[in-house]
Amino acid sequence: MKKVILKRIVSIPIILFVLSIMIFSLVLFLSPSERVAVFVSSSDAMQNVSLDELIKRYGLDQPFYVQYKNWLQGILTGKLGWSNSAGMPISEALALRIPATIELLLTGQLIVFFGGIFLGTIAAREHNRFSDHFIRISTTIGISLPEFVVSLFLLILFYVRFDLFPPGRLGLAATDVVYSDSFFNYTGLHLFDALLNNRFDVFADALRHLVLPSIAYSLGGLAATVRLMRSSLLENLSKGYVDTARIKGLSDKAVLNKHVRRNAMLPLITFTGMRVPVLLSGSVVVETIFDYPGMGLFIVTAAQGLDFPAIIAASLAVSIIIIISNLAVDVLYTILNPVIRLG
Amino acid sequence: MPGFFKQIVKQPGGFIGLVLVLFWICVAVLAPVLAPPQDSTDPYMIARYGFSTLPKPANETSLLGTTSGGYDIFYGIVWGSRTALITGLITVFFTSIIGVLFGGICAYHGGSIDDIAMRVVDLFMSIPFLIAVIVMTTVLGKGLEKIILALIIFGWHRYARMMRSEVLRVKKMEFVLAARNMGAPPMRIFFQHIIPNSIYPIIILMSINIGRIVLIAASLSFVGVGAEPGFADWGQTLNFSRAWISGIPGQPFYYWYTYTYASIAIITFVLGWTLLGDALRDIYGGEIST
Amino acid sequence: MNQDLLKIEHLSVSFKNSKDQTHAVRDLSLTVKGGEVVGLVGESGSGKSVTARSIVGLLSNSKKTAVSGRVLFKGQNLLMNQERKRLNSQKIAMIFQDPLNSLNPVYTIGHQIREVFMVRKKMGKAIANARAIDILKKVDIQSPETIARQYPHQLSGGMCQRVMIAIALAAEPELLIADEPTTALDVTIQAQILKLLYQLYTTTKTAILFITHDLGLVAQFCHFVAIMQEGQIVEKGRVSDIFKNPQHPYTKGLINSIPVLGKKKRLNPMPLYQGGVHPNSSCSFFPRCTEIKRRCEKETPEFIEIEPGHFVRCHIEDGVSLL
Amino acid sequence: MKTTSKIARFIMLSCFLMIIGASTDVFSWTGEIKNPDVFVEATRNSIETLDPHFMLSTATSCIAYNVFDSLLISETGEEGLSPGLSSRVPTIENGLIRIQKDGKTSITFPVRQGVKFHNGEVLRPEDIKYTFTRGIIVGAKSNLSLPLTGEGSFNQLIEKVGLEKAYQILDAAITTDKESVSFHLLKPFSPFLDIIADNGMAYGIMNKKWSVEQGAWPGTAETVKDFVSLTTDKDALHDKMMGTGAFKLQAWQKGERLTLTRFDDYWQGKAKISRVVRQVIADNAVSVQYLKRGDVDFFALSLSDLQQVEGYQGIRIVKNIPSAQLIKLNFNFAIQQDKYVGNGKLGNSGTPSDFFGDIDVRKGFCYAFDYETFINDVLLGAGQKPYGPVLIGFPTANPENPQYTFDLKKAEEHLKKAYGGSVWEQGFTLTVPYSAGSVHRQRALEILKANLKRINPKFNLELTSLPWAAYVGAINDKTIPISIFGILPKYQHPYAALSYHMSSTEFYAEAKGYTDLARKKYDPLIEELASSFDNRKVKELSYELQRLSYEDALSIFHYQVIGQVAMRDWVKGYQIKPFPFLVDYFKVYKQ
Repeated sequence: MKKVILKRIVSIPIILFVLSIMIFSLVLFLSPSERVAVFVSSSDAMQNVSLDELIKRYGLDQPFYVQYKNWLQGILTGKLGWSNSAGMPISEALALRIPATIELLLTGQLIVFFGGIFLGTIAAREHNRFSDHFIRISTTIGISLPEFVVSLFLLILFYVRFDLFPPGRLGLAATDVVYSDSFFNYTGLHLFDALLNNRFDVFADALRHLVLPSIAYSLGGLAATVRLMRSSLLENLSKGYVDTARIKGLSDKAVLNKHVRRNAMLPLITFTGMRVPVLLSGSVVVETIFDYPGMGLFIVTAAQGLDFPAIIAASLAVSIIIIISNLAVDVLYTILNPVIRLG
Repeated sequence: MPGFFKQIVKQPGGFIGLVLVLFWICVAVLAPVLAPPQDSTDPYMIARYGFSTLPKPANETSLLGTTSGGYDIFYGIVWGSRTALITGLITVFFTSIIGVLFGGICAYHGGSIDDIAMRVVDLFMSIPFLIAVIVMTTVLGKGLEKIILALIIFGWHRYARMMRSEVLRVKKMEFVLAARNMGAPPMRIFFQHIIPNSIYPIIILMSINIGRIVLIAASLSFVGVGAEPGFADWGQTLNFSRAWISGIPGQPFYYWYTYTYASIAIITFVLGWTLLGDALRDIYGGEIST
Repeated sequence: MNQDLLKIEHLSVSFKNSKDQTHAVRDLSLTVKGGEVVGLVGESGSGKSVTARSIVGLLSNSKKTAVSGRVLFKGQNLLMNQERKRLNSQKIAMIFQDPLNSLNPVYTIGHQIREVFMVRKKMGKAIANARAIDILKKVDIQSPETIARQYPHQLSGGMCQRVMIAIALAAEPELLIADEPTTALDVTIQAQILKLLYQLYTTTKTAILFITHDLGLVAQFCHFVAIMQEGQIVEKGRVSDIFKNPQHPYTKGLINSIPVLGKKKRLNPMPLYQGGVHPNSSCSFFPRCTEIKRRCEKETPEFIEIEPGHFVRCHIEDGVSLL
Repeated sequence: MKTTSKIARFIMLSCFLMIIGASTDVFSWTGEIKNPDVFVEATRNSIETLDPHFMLSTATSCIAYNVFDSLLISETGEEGLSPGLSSRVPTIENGLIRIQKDGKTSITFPVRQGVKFHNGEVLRPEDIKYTFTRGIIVGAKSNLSLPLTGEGSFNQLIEKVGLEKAYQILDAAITTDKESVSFHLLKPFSPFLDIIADNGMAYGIMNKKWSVEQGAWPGTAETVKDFVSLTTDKDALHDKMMGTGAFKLQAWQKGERLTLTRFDDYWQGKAKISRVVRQVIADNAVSVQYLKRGDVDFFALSLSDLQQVEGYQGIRIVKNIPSAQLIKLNFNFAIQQDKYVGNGKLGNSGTPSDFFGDIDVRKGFCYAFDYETFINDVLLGAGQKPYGPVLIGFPTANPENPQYTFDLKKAEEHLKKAYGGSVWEQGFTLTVPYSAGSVHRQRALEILKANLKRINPKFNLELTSLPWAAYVGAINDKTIPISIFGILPKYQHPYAALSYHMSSTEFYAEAKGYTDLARKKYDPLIEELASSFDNRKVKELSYELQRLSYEDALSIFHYQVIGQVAMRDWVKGYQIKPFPFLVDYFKVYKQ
């Protein structure tokens, strides 16, 4: 098992290197004056700047390999370069944005994972009866809803009408606390930082802001996890160890919770891991509607502005998140599944 | 084959799925009849009635009303079904072929080739799809064929991954070993024995993906890199209604027609293909996670 | 001590599916006395496993399975209500045919044995652990501490079956149902397991209902035997009586098809099983019977006691066979 | 069946709750003001930089408006300028403006005493000299380098005379003494006062000592070379601000929000609001929801959002705000490359690259544009048809200036004459791109296309959309046949609009390929306009230039932006400014 993990870790830099070349090669399609447009974010800005002068200043007309060499030197020495679409050093932008996306990713995945287990168990127990079909059909409809219509409706309903779950990442007061010096950002994930700084008001506020985006985020995955859990449960219920457990005198519920669920959950772990790339790319719509400053929004503004250093750095960061999460999921799977761990 | 359809219809979800899919196929086929195009050179451009920024409810000229910018909703929905089907079918066709061949052959061959193949799949898997499409369409410019190209380039790895796990399973089965020591050439074994036995989950993935591609196209339009403005695409029509979803003060559902029809179209289309895929999966019985 | 521990009266189990109904067990009656080893023999598909499972309530309680008759365990009818029955079935333990499949892959052996003590005897974890270790010693597993920490997939078939026996013993049952415990094991391990079972039987005096298709094992191990065919008991009695003068044609056919060391005679295997029952006579062996009598076509044979404790369901006394 | 009914009941209940909730305003909230002493403004565009000399877009320079002060103050609606950090407004009469015989002009500003910076230091003339010199050295292009140094930008000056000489010229152009600072221009330049009176947006005065401490240009000759054409990532003042304005910078979470706090001993008195938060929200629809809920106090609306908030309880709308932004369709006289002109010949597969060189083609297009439909249908009335290059509401704008109106017959008449009649027979096919997502650009071209088709079926205009970066790139590469860009004059003087639109050295002439026409016909008039301090003469010249712009049909002037803003009804003291989204936090308060 260790050998496989080692091989995967070794392959990460190669993948990232190839990825950066792939994206950087897109520069070839663009004339320097198209690339300079990043500095001109609005129509009136055209008036106060001469683009040719800027092209020379930022060296956009140099040959491709020179630009790539400069960029690569920057990356290797830790300087990710400057993002003009975000107006700050990329490393600073990533440090702000990655924790936000990870936080949303975690809550979204938790809903998908535990929601899937809960509904999947009900669907399996009420096998082929009304609530089994009801759960399956409703979650399938969940996937088919266009994401941004659903998000907007959630926002209008739960924020404008009932003021229960506001968009954004933190309320005004909480943001002041977080950015004040007394608050130490350990991880950048507000939920954990708030607990570590034992500021429960900030924790509650962050949680309140996370509810809507994570629901919208998890809609897509719920149907698949419910289905997977249901079929996995049914398959395990027909296995021999269930009879042994019942003979031992365990009640039906105990058999299900203690014995069967642990086995049935295993395929769910790999599946939730596989959803990370899908979720990361889906975050753009959710982040825009819920004004959540995550990676999705950052990369889209960079992409639309053809801010190449930012696009590459961000895509590499997202790819690293994906690779690490896949690795973590595989490791988690082997830990939880003794057959593979000691196979 | 009729037995095959009988099985699908027997499934509760399968029946609904089949009905929805057939409905949209008919609408797509009958598009020129249902909504005759204004200028026949480019039927995919939605019929325009005026340029007003305000959406107008149903009136005698446009059956379901017009979106902001004067695009006729009915025309957009009808021709949008054709766009959805074409994009879905082409994309799924190419992604499955590339995926099956690449994943299958490398897995069948095994050894270092399989490793390299997996690293390539890892590479493509680690690129978040929507962001990759945005960068591509921003650079290469807009248009449906560019979106399809991007969908193919960044979509085949899912099939490759699934095909690889299926081939690894089937490869070990006795009948393949038997065929091999009877002296059958590897390629013949691959196409005669391996593919027919591992193609089933791929078909399920294909049917679910046809539905899902419409959703991806919709979020592309939301981000502003979807098809040409005015092109008959459900995501596009939906995107026009973005500012009008919350209606006007006092009457939150004042512009309901701008988003209801397009949403229903998308939901039923995606639901149809997904339910069909699920029915196939229940028939097949295997536990496949898409 | 040996009053009736388990009395099965007219048990019949049938499964309905969309097209027709299959009768797995038809009007079966059997008694097991305390401290006695009763064998239940029959070809595969004769309904012996269904009988065992219905005793301990493992049949799926969906509407499609119809169970009638009574199963009295020390006077209590186990068929009344699944839940209640399982509680008092703590006196009954069961081991299965496929040991690897009947242990939970994600828990250690120790955990799965401890569970019996903790559930039934509400013991603390430490005490339960100690009891589990010495139970493992009882089923003569050499290094119980290491085995307790291991997982089922790390053990051999035989070892797993020993663990299953340990789990059964942990419940200190009065009746142990062994559903073909050795079939999936190879011969050498089979002998060890049987020796272990016999040894445990002699020390704890638990009654054993031994379900198998191997007459050799029955002869070597059981006191009393019942032979099942097509969901019905066709002959039951003491092992010695049955083997000395088998009455029912099916029993004779079975005994003749056992290969005996040293005997050169060719075996005459029984005709193939075609399935289905003769329309008017419900004797299930009719299609394959070599001693068909005139009455066989008209009446359903009833149990006749030909010698004390030896019953047979056949019209044997009519002498001349038609064929 | 226990669980199924439980689930079913729960779902029915929640759906029912949602529907009643959504359809009625039962839960909508009224009552107390949310965060009373903080003014929260929502905006779409995030701030590029806090260094005024790098601020390009007006949305960003609104921050500088409230943090810096300029020498002079210009109030919208009032004629003339009033003293700011300079205690008196220089005029020829009060002797502060002296013009020698050889044309050299010097303008002296007496410095207001006792004005404090945010860090408590007192304003000194050296700060003013440092601000303007640094502005020209690092700035990519500055309106002041031409009058002070004779070249369009400091780099051009360096190319001409070398670094030392260039710095000497610049250093000599601005001199200081104990209580005043003087600017020495090569020749009279009347717009100078208007340019620097921009209320701190681009020419706000910075603190020299503080800036040097932060690592900006130390103000010495030797160090100039490291700061010429500085890039934003090396700019020390990128995320710091030190001015004399009513508010000082508290924190800037880049891409998310910027917070300002009140500067208590501001020389014009203490502001009413204690804190300002400028929140970046990517999607307008979301900002509108924030506004409805009261978590945002102010938001500059786009057209489609207006419908959602007009009449909403607790929200006040201010409409028809004239904004200093004119949008026009610009003809490219010499289209480069063949990306959009097909085979370069008339007929149904191309257009000649100098198609718009022909005056009749331009006039035909001007008459073919339906101005009323665009303003009423597309802009829903939120726009005015301009008289010409000088914007409505700006001095010397000529209401009687001849204008093109929508007249298909006149358009047909001109297009028949174009290219000696061959345009009419063979027709043309021209592809015109617009920037993706820009509704007004797309609709304007669609209207032009539809009307040209009605005049002659052989006239086909193909439309395509380009991402913003590619659109700007195409303009810079001069490949775009018709671009839609505007004029945003930063100061009142007509020189701003007229030079930008018609001077041969400025953006449009070069980008649209009419530099020689401009050099021959317009430059002399623009020169004369710039150098005359006599308002009557300026007005006369401005009228003449506006007529010429009509006569040569350089562009289609299709609308001048009218903005609209929405704010909670507890927001008081909002004043109309040249741009709707420009808010003077000094005067705003919540009650």
